[in-house]
Amino acid sequence: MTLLDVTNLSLSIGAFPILRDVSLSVDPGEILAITGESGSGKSLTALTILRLLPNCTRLSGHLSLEGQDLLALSEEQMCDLRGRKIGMVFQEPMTALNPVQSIGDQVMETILLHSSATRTEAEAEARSLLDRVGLPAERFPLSRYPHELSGGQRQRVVIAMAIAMRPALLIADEPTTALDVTTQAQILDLLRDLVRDYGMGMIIITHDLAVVADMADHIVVMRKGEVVETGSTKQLLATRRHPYTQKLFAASNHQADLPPPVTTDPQSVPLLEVRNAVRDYPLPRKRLFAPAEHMRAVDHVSFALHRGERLGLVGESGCGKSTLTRAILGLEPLQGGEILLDGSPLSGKGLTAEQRRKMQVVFQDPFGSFNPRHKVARLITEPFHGVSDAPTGQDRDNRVAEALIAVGLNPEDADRYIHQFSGGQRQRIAIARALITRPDLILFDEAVSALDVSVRAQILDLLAELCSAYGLSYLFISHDLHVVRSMTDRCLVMQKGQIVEHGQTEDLFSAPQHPYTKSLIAAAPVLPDLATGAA
Amino acid sequence: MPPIQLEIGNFSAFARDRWRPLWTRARRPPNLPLMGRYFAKRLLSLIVSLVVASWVIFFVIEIAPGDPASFMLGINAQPDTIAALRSELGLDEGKVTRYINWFTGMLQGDFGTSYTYRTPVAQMVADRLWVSLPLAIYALTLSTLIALPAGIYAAARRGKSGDIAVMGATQLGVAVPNFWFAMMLVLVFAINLRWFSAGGFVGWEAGPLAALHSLTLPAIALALPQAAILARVMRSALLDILGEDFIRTARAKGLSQRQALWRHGLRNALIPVLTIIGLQFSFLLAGAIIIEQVFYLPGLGRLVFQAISARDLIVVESVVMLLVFAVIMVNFLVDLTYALVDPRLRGRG
Amino acid sequence: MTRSLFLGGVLSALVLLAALLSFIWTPYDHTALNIPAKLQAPNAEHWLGTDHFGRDILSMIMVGARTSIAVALVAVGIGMGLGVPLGLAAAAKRGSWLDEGIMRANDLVFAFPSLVIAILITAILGAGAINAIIAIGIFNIPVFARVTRGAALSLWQREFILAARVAGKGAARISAEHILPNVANLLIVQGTIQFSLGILAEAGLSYVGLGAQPPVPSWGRMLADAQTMVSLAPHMALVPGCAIILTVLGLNLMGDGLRDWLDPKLQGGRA
Amino acid sequence: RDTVTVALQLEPPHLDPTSAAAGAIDQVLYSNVFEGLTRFMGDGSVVPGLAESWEISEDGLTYTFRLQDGVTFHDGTSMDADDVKFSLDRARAEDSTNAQKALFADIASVDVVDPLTVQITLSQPNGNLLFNLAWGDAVIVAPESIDTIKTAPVGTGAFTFTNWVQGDRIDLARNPNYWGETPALSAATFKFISDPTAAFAAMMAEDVDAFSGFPAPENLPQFEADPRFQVLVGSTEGETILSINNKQAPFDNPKVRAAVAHAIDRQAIIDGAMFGYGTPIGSHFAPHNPAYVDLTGTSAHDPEKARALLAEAGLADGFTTTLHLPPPSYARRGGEIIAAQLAEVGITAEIINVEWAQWLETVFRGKNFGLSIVSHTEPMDIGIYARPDYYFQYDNAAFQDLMAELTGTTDPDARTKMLQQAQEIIANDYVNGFLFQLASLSVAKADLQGLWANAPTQATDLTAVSWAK
Ligand SMILES: Nc1ncnc2c1ncn2[C@@H]1O[C@H](COP(=O)(O)OP(=O)(O)OP(=O)(O)O)[C@@H](O)[C@H]1O
Ligand SMILES: Nc1ncnc2c1ncn2[C@@H]1O[C@H](COP(=O)(O)OP(=O)(O)OP(=O)(O)O)[C@@H](O)[C@H]1O
Ligand SMILES: [Mg+2]
Ligand SMILES: [Mg+2]
Repeated sequence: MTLLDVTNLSLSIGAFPILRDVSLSVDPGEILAITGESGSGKSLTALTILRLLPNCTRLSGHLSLEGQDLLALSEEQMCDLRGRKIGMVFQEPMTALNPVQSIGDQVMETILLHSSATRTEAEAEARSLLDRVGLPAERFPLSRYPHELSGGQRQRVVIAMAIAMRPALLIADEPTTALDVTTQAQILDLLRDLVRDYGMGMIIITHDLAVVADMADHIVVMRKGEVVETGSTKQLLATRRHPYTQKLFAASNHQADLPPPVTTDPQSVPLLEVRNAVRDYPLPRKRLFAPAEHMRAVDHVSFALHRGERLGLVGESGCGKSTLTRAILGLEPLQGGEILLDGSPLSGKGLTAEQRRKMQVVFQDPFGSFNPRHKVARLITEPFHGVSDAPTGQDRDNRVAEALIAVGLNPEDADRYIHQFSGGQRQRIAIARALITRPDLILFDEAVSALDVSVRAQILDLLAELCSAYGLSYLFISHDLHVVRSMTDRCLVMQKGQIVEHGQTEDLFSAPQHPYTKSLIAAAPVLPDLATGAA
Repeated sequence: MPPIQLEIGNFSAFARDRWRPLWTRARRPPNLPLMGRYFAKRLLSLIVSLVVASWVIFFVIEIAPGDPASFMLGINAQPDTIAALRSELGLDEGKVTRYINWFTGMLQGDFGTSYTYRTPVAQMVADRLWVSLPLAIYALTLSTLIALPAGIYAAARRGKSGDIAVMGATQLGVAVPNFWFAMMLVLVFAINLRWFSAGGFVGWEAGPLAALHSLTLPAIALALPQAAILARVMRSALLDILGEDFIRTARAKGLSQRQALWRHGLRNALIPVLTIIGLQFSFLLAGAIIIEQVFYLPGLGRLVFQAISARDLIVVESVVMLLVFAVIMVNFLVDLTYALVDPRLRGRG
Repeated sequence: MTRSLFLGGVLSALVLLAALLSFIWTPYDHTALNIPAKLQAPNAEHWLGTDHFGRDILSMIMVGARTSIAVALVAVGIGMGLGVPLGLAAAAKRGSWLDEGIMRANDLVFAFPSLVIAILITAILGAGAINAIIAIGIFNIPVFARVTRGAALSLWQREFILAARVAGKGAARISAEHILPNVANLLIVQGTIQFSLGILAEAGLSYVGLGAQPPVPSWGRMLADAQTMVSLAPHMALVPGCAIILTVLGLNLMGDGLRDWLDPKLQGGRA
Repeated sequence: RDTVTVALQLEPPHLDPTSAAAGAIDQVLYSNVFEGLTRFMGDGSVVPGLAESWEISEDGLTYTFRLQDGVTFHDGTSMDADDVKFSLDRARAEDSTNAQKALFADIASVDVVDPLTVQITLSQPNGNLLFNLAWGDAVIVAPESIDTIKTAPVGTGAFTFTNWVQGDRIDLARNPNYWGETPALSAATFKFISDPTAAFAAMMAEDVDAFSGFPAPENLPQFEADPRFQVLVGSTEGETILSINNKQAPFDNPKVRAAVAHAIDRQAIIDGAMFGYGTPIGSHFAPHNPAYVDLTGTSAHDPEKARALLAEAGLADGFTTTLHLPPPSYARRGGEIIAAQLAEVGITAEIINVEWAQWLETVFRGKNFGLSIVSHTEPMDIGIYARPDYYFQYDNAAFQDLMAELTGTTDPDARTKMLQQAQEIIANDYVNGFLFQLASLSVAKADLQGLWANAPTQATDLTAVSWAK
């Protein structure tokens, strides 16, 4: 008997249809992956199963768990079911736990709620659950509070809560998106083991096709609230009947068509040179008169970037990538070392106008990097500030149009506001802003991390085109190994503020030397080679 | 997009989150300063604040035109009489000397002697506190007892008629000037119905019940507008919390909406509520001036008011200083209670 | 919640209209005493009755609206004029001594009992509308400084500020060009709220005789005049009381409505 | 019932009637706790107090007082001539803080003849001495109690002080050892209610039995109509005047002062500000005094004439001045009406509301004002017009001579004549705008009897108060 059966489920919120005729089923012990672009209705499908929906929703179709019709249950009956029969793990471990309750209490709550266990029994049970998810008693007593744990550890607590009653069905909505690659691998392993141990059915929601391929028995691909394709993993990966599925996989595996690197003379003056850069952040004093302590975010980093070169920088979240970017941009002072642009050092007082013209940046967040109150023309000409020979009048308009055309937008778009653009278009505008001064060097700090796979593919293509057209040099910062691999010629690996390895990108990925690089590459889920089935 | 009323607010939080860069999401570090240092710093700034406040108070109040001696002696007094009184009161000394005397005196618990009443200010203030403090506490209790349930009720029934009714009432409560409300209370309950006396304070020696009875109308007049504010804060704090991810987690565990609100929402919502309660307490202590006037209560507020018109500057200075001290202390205590509520502030090391 | 915006807008507009109308027309001269006609209940000639000097209450309410609006508006102006730059400066120099100084000074002002200080100020400077404005305005400064700083701090974290810094713009320029327009909504909302509080404060000060001085009518003073006559001529207390309540209610509803309408949290990403 | 709760508007700052001007002290203590050699009665007459009788020497310079026998202070010590000498010497001493030191100005010495006889020698004859000694500022105090007199007054009166809850009330209890007639009340409480609304409410709610000096005349008709209450309307010594700064232009021109006087409609002010309570006056003199002459005609309401006078003074277009108003409602309300009346003849009076402390500073001492409204409540105070440095700065040598002569005159008829002459001089000079005699307004329970209706001095004499059976 199937564990969960969803047939022709439709959902609308207010007047907006959100889900249309969604059908899927999960068997005990089976892992079902739901994937699709952002906004395709993956999360709402999960919440519908839990019946945790807004009030003014309209729901139709059939939804049953172990043969029991979920849509016919009252709210009290649903409460009884949630946590006991269905467990749920959410995406955001940092906020999924109540900050003012100890982790023990929060895990125990599920047990106390659904069984007649006494407090002591529940405590013992919570303890063994935490042990099971890899939070041993010595280091993680029940009295710990969430803020004392890292993201991965919190996610383990959430999982412990979800499996406390050995639910028949476990739903995990993007359980690892917010985590580092290495942590992600551990959490996914844990989930897989739990499903096997307890014989649970699991729905894992993720937009990461590599994860899907790695974990799932069955796959459901969603798009705009509809299921476009479904099937067993092996079969679906092989055939990929629906064009959308094909597109999705193609985009995930996208290989931008990067022009061959310009050969540069290693003896020439590098465009950008970083020598022994050190950046310390003061930590709050422990006691009033204790000596000030420091957090070393960038630790004696040195590298050089030559004209025409495309350099990558990878590393886990928090390893100091953005800090380094900010230091290069002259936004933060260094505590040691120096940074040279075209052979001339950056002064401690920020960059000169000329240096600024030569170096531009594209940030991660397509939604936060523009002032919502200004029009596009004003936004992208901002880098002209302080440049002595900045074009004016008609000239300026031409430059704006030129930049917009270069990134594949219309010159008329100069008159629109930023909220009128999609995320991908915004990132194009951000690139246009970086191009407008015709810089020698562009820094991309996680410039595609926040984008959907398909949009990301477009942007990567755009960068490749720009490289052929303008011979761009850039520093490409990302945590995504796949992207870095496809976009750079040379690559640096950063760990805890230090560069632990560097070399030609291809060499580095195929034969990593440093253990950290190795673990990074090993942890990153990869799509199986799909060349055979590709249309 | 037309506004959609949501039962569990997490959807809008959700939708909002989408626009937040994925990679910054995970990094919301507590980054809270460690406890000991936190309070050492708070304590230091508390002391600095008090000293600065004492300068401001003294020198601002001293520039007020008007002379306590001539006020006391009236229009037929002769100049030499006034001079005699001024020297008797110590008013002929320099401002700085008087400041130093006043400030060092205060450190030893001596607030000086009232010019007009000729009794120790500390004694007078203590007497008045026996009215003002219970009144403030009474009003605060009333307002908390009314506001918290009302706020919780409204938050739990967000968007429904109960919520709209409570919020409408609080809008009205915020808009009513409390002195006007006091006038109406007297008119109805004291003059027409004669359930309460129109004012005055029977004193604690008349028994706690009688004393509370005589403070009831003023406490209500003070409490209702405050309750309206507090209820609004309670509601919006709860709604904010109800939009948090961990409420969704709790719901997924099988807690009902109500259970999630009580077990997980309330304690988290307490911080803004505590802040407001702290502010209101200090406000009630000092801000009852007009109400004390309407109900002719012998409280601190009226003492300052009379002292200002009599130019009994030392009383004004000391009471204002005391009030500032109270506000700063209350804020400090509220900060301490935060730590009780929120383990993130407790720290380990 | 466009409903509350609408209701609040209508109420506020009504008051504003009455105040503006009073410049060109009032039913009677609001200063004209007519002692034989004193304490009349609302009737056909005097729609809202007359006061203890036989003045027409409707006319006084209309002109009084002017006083209330002017006092509260200028007080909010003072608060914004000083508070917003302070808040912007504090946010721009986050963590510096300037920030620390501004915030501590704010706390200090907050710690003073506002009503007592207002009474003191008017005792020092003399009673009158101008001094009431100063007294109310001073306490508006930290409110705006705080709101501005809070909002500005989170804006300073946004990447578009980083982009402006990359372009070499200084803190002052960024504050004016990028921060201010983005906190404007919040300031408008806070402004409406402070405005309504200003009206209440003016009424309170006038009630104890420290606000606008005769012959300038003021709602608070009308209430003060009415207080001993509540039982004789209840309309004298009810009319200005309701005027205050409705105005404050209107402004608060408008502020709430505006807040929802301009919800800063929904800005930036949403069409 | 033999206890009573009387409400008063103002609370005494402290309890020493001999070292502050606050009438509130006398309101509570005069005649109840403290007594002087002579005393005022409710009708304004001066009768023997602690002095049983006295003799005045031919030349009017020596007064010999015979004291009541067997009088003791509340602390049990006996009251004798030494205490009288002590009290009077303390009041007139160099470093005295007595607010009415002028009362004792003519006393050259006070001598103890025997324990029950005191002799006061004057430096010049003073027909007012017995009257002066009746003031609250001239009461006899116990030397031993001086240090604590401000909080624990010890007197000889029919009531002893028992308790003071500052900001709220003062309690008195019957003095069992009183030398005179034992009062009917066993205890009395004075409650202080400054707010007029609260006063009305407290009375209506029967929180208090009587309110002496009821602050809101508009509420009196309601009390009159209510069978539970009685309203006592009497006269006070308070001449309410629109004081004019006689040295400030344009008021240094008598025509302008006359114009102001004619612009004022007294009846409108009495009706509008006092709700009809108050007697119009035309000079600075109390209507109940036998020497009173009605001079209201001199400054009758006549806006036409006022405008004409202004034109004569070269101010046809009017002028602007200030009107400083102290807190009492007669001033604040009266001020609004006067400002409106002055506006009718073209004078713009800018109203400045001030507190008493500020009034004393700017108006009284600084003489920095144009117009002001004050009730001069000191009894028989027409003499202030003889003081050129007094705040309204009236300087008329003829008047000053007349006053000097009056002080030396003891013959009643001659005194009356001179007083009438004095009234006419200041009325014809339009020194100030003379408005009305302040009424003494009290409300009491209907069956409370023996309260003073008039207020010849500020006092709430409880010795004769009792409840009707
Ligand atoms: N409370 C809500 N009110 C209105 N629309 C909503 C609400 N919550 C979600 N939606 C809309 O429903 C659609 C599906 O949302 P859902 O969260 O299920 O997407 P998703 O596939 O999980 O995307 P992501 O990968 O970004 O999490 C989206 O277009 C979203 O904007
Ligand atoms: N202003 C600051 N004060 C103190 N510490 C900081 C500050 N900014 C960053 N850090 C710390 O410095 C380290 C490096 O941060 P950085 O932002 O450079 O990381 P990152 O590699 O860019 O990470 P991500 O991939 O998440 O963007 C982190 O541990 C971070 O907590
Ligand atoms: Mg989702
Ligand atoms: Mg980064």
